[in-house]
Amino acid sequence: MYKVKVYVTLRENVLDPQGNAVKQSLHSLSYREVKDVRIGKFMELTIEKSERSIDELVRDMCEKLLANTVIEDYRYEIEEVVAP
Amino acid sequence: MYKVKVYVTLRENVLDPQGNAVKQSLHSLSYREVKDVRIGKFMELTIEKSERSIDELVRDMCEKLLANTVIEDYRYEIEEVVAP
Amino acid sequence: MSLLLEPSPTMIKEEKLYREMGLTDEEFAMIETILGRLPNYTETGIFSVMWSEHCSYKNSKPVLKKFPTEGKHVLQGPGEGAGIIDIGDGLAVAFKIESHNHPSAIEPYQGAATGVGGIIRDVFSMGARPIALLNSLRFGELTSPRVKYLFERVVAGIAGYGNCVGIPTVGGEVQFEPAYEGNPLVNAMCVGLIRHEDIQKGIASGIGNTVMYVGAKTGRDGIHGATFASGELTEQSEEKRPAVQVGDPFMEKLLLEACLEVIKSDALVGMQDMGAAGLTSSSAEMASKAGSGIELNLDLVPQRETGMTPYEMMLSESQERMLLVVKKGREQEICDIFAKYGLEAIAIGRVTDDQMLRLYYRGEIAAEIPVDALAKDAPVYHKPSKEPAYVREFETMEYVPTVDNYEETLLSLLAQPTIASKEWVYEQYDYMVRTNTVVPPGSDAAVVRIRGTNKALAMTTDCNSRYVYLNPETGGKIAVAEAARNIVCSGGKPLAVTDCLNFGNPEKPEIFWQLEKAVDGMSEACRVLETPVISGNVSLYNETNGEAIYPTPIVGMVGLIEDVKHITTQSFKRAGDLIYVIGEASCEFGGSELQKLLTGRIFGKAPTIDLEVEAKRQRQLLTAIRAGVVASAHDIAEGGFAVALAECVIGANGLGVKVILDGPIVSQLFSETQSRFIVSVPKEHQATFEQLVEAKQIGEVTEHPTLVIEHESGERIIHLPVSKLRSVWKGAIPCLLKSKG
Amino acid sequence: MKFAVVVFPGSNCDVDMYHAIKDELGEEVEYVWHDAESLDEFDAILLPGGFSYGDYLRSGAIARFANVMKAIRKAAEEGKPILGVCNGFQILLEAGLLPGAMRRNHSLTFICRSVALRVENNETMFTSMYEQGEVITIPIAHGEGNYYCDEKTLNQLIQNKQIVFRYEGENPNGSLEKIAGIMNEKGNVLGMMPHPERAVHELLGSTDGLKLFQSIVKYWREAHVVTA
Ligand SMILES: Nc1ncnc2c1ncn2[C@@H]1O[C@H](COP(=O)(O)OP(=O)(O)O)[C@@H](O)[C@H]1O
Ligand SMILES: [Mg+2]
Repeated sequence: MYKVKVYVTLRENVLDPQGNAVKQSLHSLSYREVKDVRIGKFMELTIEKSERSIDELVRDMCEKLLANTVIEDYRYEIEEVVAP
Repeated sequence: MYKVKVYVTLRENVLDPQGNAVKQSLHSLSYREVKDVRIGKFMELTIEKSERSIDELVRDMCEKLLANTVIEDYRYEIEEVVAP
Repeated sequence: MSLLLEPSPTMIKEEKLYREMGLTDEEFAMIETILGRLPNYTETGIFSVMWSEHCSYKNSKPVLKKFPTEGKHVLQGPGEGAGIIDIGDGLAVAFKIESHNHPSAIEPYQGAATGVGGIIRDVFSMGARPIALLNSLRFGELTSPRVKYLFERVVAGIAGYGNCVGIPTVGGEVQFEPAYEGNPLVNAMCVGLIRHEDIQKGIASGIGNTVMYVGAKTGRDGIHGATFASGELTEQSEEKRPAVQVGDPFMEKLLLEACLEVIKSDALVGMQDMGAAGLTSSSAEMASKAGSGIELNLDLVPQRETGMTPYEMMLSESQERMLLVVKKGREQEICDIFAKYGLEAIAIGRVTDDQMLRLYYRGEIAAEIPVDALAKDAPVYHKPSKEPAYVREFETMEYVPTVDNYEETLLSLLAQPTIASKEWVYEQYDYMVRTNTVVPPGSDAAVVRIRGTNKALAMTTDCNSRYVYLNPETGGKIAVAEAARNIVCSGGKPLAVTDCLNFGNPEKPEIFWQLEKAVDGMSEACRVLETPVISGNVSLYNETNGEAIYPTPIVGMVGLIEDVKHITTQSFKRAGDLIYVIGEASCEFGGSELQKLLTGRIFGKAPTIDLEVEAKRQRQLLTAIRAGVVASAHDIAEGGFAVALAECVIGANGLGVKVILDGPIVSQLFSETQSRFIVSVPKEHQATFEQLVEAKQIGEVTEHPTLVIEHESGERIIHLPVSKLRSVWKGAIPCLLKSKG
Repeated sequence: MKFAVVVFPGSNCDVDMYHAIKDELGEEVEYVWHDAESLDEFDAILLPGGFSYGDYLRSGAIARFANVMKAIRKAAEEGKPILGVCNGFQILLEAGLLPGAMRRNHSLTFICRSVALRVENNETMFTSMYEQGEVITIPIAHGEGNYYCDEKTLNQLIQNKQIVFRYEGENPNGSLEKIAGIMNEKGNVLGMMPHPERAVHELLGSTDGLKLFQSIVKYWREAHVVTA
């Protein structure tokens, strides 16, 4: 069994209206120290072992579904765990 | 300067409609190995040093705005970086 | 990216770098002549976007001239953000349609969302309050995962943007056809309401006046979007692709409210949104229209990213930005209004008297170009035109379908995604916000009331591109006529047209011919039906790997309902009402749903149309509606009489219908002969109705929820429970989306 | 009686709410900007739908910090009727004036349609004009109306009759226990996803929302007759 963590972030040059709004709001809450906020997705997947290589599997899923590679980048971490 | 990463996830006992939908789509794409998907938020903040303790600051922001603690948990990582 | 890395003027010329930006050798030579020197990199970029088809209409201008654009109610014809038409009481309607096809093919959610954002800005930049949105969509067959993805994400993008800004999306159309597989169409239309005195133009007049920038900061997104939209999609498009623009509907909402407040201030001289080619087109066009010049200090332009060059700033297509010209000395008043909405208006330049666009960057002149060369005097081409061989061939074909089982055929037709209910789509749109939507999506035209008056507006978008493909001229006529039919069925008098001409590559003579002929047909219909064209948009180069889409001139139409009492919908209302059909069916199946269903393809002759007959029937029907003798009205379109009748009864709560037909059954049921309507009339109005309208009574609305069609001969043709019709019709699209494949 | 319609940046049903009160109910109503200090002059406060601050991050999350929220808290303590519809409900949840939270609709899409609602409690200042158990037709229009709270809270809601409206028939968004609207323990703060202000005129297809506003007026009149 694997626990996989996928981080999906907006590409650098892509506008992030959410991040902007949160930054504005933090400022008005007087957290003026905050210089930048970017908001992305964090996914936790539980995946069973199979013949397919887990690394390939996850990359495949990211490219096909989990990330929109036109505007997003992704990275992931794989951890093998003992099935509960 | 700090780079702070905040992970906001739905509490374990809260049903995650988005995670469910992604799991379904992964299955229909024949990634049958996927047993569970949970989707949360991943935020990257750039924060300037100030008199306030960075740890307190981030916790504060999470409690107040970044997470809704009625249904979400959060955790964060703080990394000090040299301003570019 | 530093300036130093930019190619020098001589390099641009010698290595023909301008070609990559879409300029031809001849065009580059023209630029050299205009400037009397070689253009630098920024200037080359500016010319290339302004001379792209998207901004200059260089290939379509001669064709667009054919449209009738005048009429006694027209307050503003084509040329501004949106056209405007008078509706009395000091009120007017502003509307326009625009395409966002290429961006939507690359990133469907954001492409569609920013398309909606752009058209909203076009309307409020005129000073009008946007009151409704519509959209016209085309995709490949709803079977491949890619098409499903595009369809789902485009709809989500339209919803995401329009709902957030708080403008109801009240109508539109969706069709599925293999011709759009690689090149979907996403056209968005916005309708706005304005008082005559608030009409605002995008002009930069008054020497010394201040040029101000408001809205989102400029980033590197969408650089060269206009040029990108003026080329075909190929496998390499992925790489050439500019950074995708992301919409920020919240920013748009703030801009919208603030700009509508600014309009009321006499400190404002002119306003235009930064659409395609952003800062470049807005500044050059505003100056060119006023016969003035504009000077901008690019260091003052709000920037989202660091180290942006003049080239990047001028060509950026970042969304949600507006350019204003403000009376000198009164900038603060404008700033104050924007500040209320948390927005900053920033002075970035001034109006000059020398008809030049002059850009300063870090104390130096970064570009200096005569504004007219960019706008008014951009090159215009008369492309060669040639009738495609297939058109001749189709004209000679006779196609007579045979049908074994009428009931099954009707059910199959109702399940065709092009005919099936679009509820899956419009339930994602907030079609009620602002509580003026009186007829929501699902009837012929949507109706939006005008608060404070008894009036309402009917609106629709239409185009059956199969007919246009078979015969562009006839298809063009039908597109306009169908839109008008939908307006009339809702109780409205058609006022005017906005159009979006979606075609293939105009450099191919066959494509150019389609464009010309379609516009000929549309123009004639607009003349006969007295609906001038007051705005529009052209989207050419809709091809994937050399294959063009069906020629698709979308018609957006708005009509005036004089009194909300006249509002009519397509659903039957009461058992016992008499059913009439206006118009006779003949055997016309070229391009029909039945043909597609039975043969899997489209060929033969398009249905014919006689515009005088069309106009007469529309007049009669509208007169009867206004006389209060019509309970429901529906036009007969795709799928023919049987489908239209089913639609009338599906929406009628618990009612049924029984009609008796004569003549050849297949034609009676499924032919797509034009200019026909199904009308229901309360018995007590029978005499008046028959006096006003030439129509044939064919049956009655019944209490039993079944659809019964019989033949004069006594033959029972169709006998189906309405619940069955409804479930097939409503379930088709969700079912296709869920099915694997 | 004087109503306030609170306008946040991004509110877009403010106009609907305003006209429902003014044109259909015939009562006094004013817009109040999100930075207002006081709501003392108003007898009832309406938080309209829309997308305050774009609903970025979470719906209602940013709006709850608006300056006017202090005045809204005060009004809540004073027992004035406060009605949050759609985004207004979401804001009340985020602000902690009502318990629970919203998730995305189980379909993950925005849903706009008319739905059937059952009046679960007609002994409130918002629903006294309805029959107990009456089924009414009111439109919904939201992407995040999937209500959630923990079991303890749910039990409290049930025990105290704080569940005011439930969806009747199909559950459109996956909401816990088909909850469509809840109120606070005191009974003066109501949050609901459906839009009563969109069902106030024949032309709009339903007038079932009108009684909700009429109930508020009735409550206020009675309270004033007593104190007068
Ligand atoms: N993309 C869309 N957005 C909103 N409404 C739509 C869309 N597509 C179709 N509709 C609505 O569905 C109904 C049926 O559409 P359609 O079959 O194209 O009607 P018609 O043939 O009368 O033009 C209309 O009310 C139309 O406005
Ligand atoms: Mg129609």
